[in-house]
Amino acid sequence: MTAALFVMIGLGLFLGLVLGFAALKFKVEGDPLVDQIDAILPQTQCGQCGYPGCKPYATAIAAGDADINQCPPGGEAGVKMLADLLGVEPKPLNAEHGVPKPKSVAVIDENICIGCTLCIQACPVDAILGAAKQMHTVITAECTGCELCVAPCPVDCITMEPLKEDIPHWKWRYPVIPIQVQVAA
Amino acid sequence: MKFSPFFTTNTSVSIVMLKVLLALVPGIIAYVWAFGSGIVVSLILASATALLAEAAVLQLRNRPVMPFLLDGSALVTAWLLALALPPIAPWWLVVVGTLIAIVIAKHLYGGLGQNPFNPAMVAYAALLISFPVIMTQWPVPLELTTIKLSFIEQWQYIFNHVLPSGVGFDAMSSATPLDYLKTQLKMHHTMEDIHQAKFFGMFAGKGAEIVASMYLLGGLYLLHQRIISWHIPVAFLTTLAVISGVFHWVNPAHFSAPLFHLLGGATMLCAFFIATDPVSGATTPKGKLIFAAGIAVLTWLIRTYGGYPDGVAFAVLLMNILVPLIDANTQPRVFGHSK
Amino acid sequence: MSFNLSDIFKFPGGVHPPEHKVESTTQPIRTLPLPKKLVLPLRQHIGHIPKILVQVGDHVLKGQLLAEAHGHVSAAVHASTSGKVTAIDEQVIPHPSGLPDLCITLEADGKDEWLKHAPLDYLNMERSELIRRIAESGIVGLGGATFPTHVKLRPDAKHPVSTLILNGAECEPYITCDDLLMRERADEIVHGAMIMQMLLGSTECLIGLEDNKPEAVVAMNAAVAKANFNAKVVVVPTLYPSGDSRRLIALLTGKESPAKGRTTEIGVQCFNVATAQSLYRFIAHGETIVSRIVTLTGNVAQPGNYDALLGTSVRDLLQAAGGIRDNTDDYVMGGPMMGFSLPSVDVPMTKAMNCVIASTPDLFPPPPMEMPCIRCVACADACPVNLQPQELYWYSKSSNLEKAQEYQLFDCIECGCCSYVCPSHIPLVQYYRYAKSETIAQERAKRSADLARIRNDERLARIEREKLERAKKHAERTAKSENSGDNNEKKAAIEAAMARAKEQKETITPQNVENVSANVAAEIAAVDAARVQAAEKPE
Amino acid sequence: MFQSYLLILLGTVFVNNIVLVKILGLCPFMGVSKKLEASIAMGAATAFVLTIGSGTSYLINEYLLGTDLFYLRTLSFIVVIAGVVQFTEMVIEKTSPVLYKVLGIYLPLITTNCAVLGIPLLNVQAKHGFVDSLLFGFGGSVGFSLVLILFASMRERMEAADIPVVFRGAAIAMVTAGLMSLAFMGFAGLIK
Repeated sequence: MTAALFVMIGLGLFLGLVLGFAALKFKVEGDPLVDQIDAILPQTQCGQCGYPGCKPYATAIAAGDADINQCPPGGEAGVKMLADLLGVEPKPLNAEHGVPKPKSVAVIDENICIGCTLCIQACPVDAILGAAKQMHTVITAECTGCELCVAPCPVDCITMEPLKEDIPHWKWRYPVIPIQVQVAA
Repeated sequence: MKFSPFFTTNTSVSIVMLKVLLALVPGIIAYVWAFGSGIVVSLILASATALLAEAAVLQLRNRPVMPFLLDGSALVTAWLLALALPPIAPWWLVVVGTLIAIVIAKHLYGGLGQNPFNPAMVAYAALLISFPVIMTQWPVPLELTTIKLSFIEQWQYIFNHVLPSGVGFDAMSSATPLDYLKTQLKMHHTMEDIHQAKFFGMFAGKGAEIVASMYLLGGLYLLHQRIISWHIPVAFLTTLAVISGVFHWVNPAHFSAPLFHLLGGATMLCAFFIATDPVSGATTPKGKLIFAAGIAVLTWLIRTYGGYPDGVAFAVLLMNILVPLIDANTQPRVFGHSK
Repeated sequence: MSFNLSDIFKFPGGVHPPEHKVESTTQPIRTLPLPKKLVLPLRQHIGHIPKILVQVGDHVLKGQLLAEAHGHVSAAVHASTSGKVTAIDEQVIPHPSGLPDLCITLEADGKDEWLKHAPLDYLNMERSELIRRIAESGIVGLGGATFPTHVKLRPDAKHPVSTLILNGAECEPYITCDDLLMRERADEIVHGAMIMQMLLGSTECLIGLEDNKPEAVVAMNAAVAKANFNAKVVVVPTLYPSGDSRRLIALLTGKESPAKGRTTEIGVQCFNVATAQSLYRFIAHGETIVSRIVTLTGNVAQPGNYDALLGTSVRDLLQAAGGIRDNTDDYVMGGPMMGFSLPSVDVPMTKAMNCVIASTPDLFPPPPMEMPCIRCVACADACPVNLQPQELYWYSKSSNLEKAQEYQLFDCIECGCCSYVCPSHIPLVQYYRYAKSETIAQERAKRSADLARIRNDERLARIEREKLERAKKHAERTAKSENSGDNNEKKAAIEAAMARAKEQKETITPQNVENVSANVAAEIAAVDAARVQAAEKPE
Repeated sequence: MFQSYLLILLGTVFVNNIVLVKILGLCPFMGVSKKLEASIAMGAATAFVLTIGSGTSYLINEYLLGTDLFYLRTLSFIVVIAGVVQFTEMVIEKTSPVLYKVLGIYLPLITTNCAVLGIPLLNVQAKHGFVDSLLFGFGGSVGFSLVLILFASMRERMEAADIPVVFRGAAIAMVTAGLMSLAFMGFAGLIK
């Protein structure tokens, strides 16, 4: 009986020592995973996920605090990429955080704008040009379509306009397949 | 909206499959000549089961039934399985086998074009390990027996297990040469003695070697029609011949001759009809060579050392497992790329 | 000159579709009557959209520059007849998308009066000047690729061109415009080639033709001999797609152009025969590109080749070809292997339009039902790029774009050989087109996401910095107000604050400029242009 | 001598494959076979744990427990295996965070992989010596890794197949594992 006790205690001590040493030797600092998650997120910085931006959301996912299906701008494709990276099953987008919309950009009606700069302060990517009492303009190429500027505008002069498809941006569609009778999942 | 190219060749999956069926016909005729009409019963049974099962599954899955029934792939699977099974097997063996092939091996994976394993070989292997005794009883070649069952009598036997009076089952069945060889070798008989057995023909089993030659003929037709490429048959037959040749040369008393391997068992059927199944086989030129050579090596190993008389089915299935890796690692050099 | 079969190399794959070339080769090239209205799309080439130089209401002469090349890769657009500019707006152009794009509409005055033009004294011209002039000519690759020709003629010190190849293979079924051009205007083509040879400094010139054009071979050989030009007419076996430039280069030289590079990296530059002819017309006569030869065939009364002004509507073209016959349900631009259905019969003819086929359900029947792929690899055997189309299909179909790229999706030239031979009638090329444009869209989205990330990071850093500065300032102010007293000190403090403010302004302003410079400049220009346009539009 | 080692190795890799014939270690086999890279990593990690585990288990069984304390066998084997797994986990987290995340719960679960405990116990049962034990452990893990990688390559391919909805995911994976097992039956009798 005592022999058994000694054996188990000895084993425990030995393994404890080895693991303790390993814990020091292979200590992990920081979390490189956050950057990899952040690289997948669409960077709209819209906050629909419930976090103040894409990076904070990435951090939350890496920490296991947030689910992967809270990003409507990333769409199902984004969820799938996150699922692939993290080795989990993809799941449908959580409707609580909104639904995916066609990519839009903010447009300021320059006749109405009073130059209050509220939208400039709201824009997460500094895509609105202008100064106090001066008319503001959205830099279309840099607008992420986050809609954060729409609410603060006191005169409701900002509208979200879906990007029009033109020839350089036109995409070939998925071929229509007559036999693809998809059974509802 | 139509897309380019605006016209295509007049080929179709149905035509491809039809040609494969056509190529099997000489082998079937030789089979009937050598072993009697039992095989015809099996073929009818397997075809009917396959078509019914295919239709039922397509209906269940809400897929268009007719185009897929007419594509002929189910018939090819059914025929290959029927030709691999003993022609005096009871009816339910054929039915169960066909159901395994069509439902489990083919349609669970999404049907035509998606099955990773060769359906006929899945069914054959499953039957072999489930019913080893029935699966190894083969009819005696007609040349060697006075008992010649009529088509009706064959039918009677297969469905009701009833033989005409005065005919014993033992009189009309025997082991296959491959099976016999293996058991006799275990009993330390010499190769020469073993080959004295009456059902050995010139090279392999009496009758069976004629059937195999007819399969070869059908295979040449498929090659000519460009339904199959030369890679798999050539690599398979050459590798099998070389391995068996080398070992036979080293120790002829213990290892069978290459021609015995080539014309015995399911070798020819495999070379031109089973291993060349495009869906479950390798697709790149180099991959096809590796795939076929692998089947040959495994077939020889199992035939010589394994627990089963013929290794073709298992060899094909084992190589099927390797196909995704083979294909991924044998990609040909793309034009304009250096490798 | 003779050719030697041993000189012909091979490329992998290829198919033999029925040729249907006889229909349109019985008649010589006919010239079309002047249409009333011409619509000239600005985007008739690969590259940047050219800059418009005219306004609505302007009267222009034939050959006058309407829009000039803008940017590194771009091509000019000229008036194809004399008349009045009646509109500059978006109209449907011959493009598979069917989307409208910016066009200049001309109303012909019927005089067809040329702008004064003169031959170029190209032998005594600075080479860079000559290239600049060619850039003004509007010449693009007329085989269908429409890559601006002057860009390909620019000297490249890194990759000197030793071999010039003229592409007269014309492998697509139905199309015969190059064939007829070579039969009738071989001299002009050869002279064009001589100019190209001079510009490129190449030492060898090969002219490749498929063996189904014996008349053209004879004409080209005669022209080469007449011009005493050191070129070799090489006849290649008829095998689609031997007219693809990289395939033709492989056939003629045995060299494979690098997949991710230009053909000049192996010392070869390749032009279509019609491009050479246009270059000759420009250099020797000063004529900018205002017309091209187009094959009108299929279900038309008089199939043949027509010399037509750019901007003529397809409807007018077909009218000239005797009109369409009954049952016509579709109009295909280009050949049946790589062409596309025109979105409307009213689209204008462009520089890319080498052929229009009026099709009927009998001619191009609707494809049979798509069956699953059985991996028979008939496609892989037919692929001229040695791809594995069955794998590309498998991954394109399931939108696994990463895997599709691993199998070199972007090396696909969309020649249609795989779809042509597929026993399952799968529109393979269509899957690849989908996968390609989806990949490009995703990469674009990725780039803009990266930009947004950088801008967001900078914004957060700026906010943080400003907060710190405010806090510092606040602290300083409280400290000052505690021990204030001296007037001078106060003055100094104010001065210091002003200096700080100034400094701050300086540090901030340049940063903003740095952030936005290139993009904003372009953006502002675009906005301005849009404003100008908006002002011009009635609404 | 050498021949017998070779036979042990071939036998454990093919003929008595730990997953497909002995049906041990199915949990990671099903769990970490969706991606080829993950399965390769899992195979390597399991191979490491199994080989070290077999060796140390042999030592503990032979020199520490002897015949008196045989009742501690399972307990002490588990403790040793858990220790080795923990060590492996730390190493992987340090060297490849993505892999660490991808392997997820299956990494610590190597501890409860029945193959990992099964092989040391089979070693004891077969009265293998030290070298034989190591080889048996290594062979078993190679067999495990081999079928895991093959299985993953098949599943990656099947990802795009038009599998009936009710059979997608684990169901068709089970069917496939069964068919692979069927194929491996072909090796039966090759090595007695």
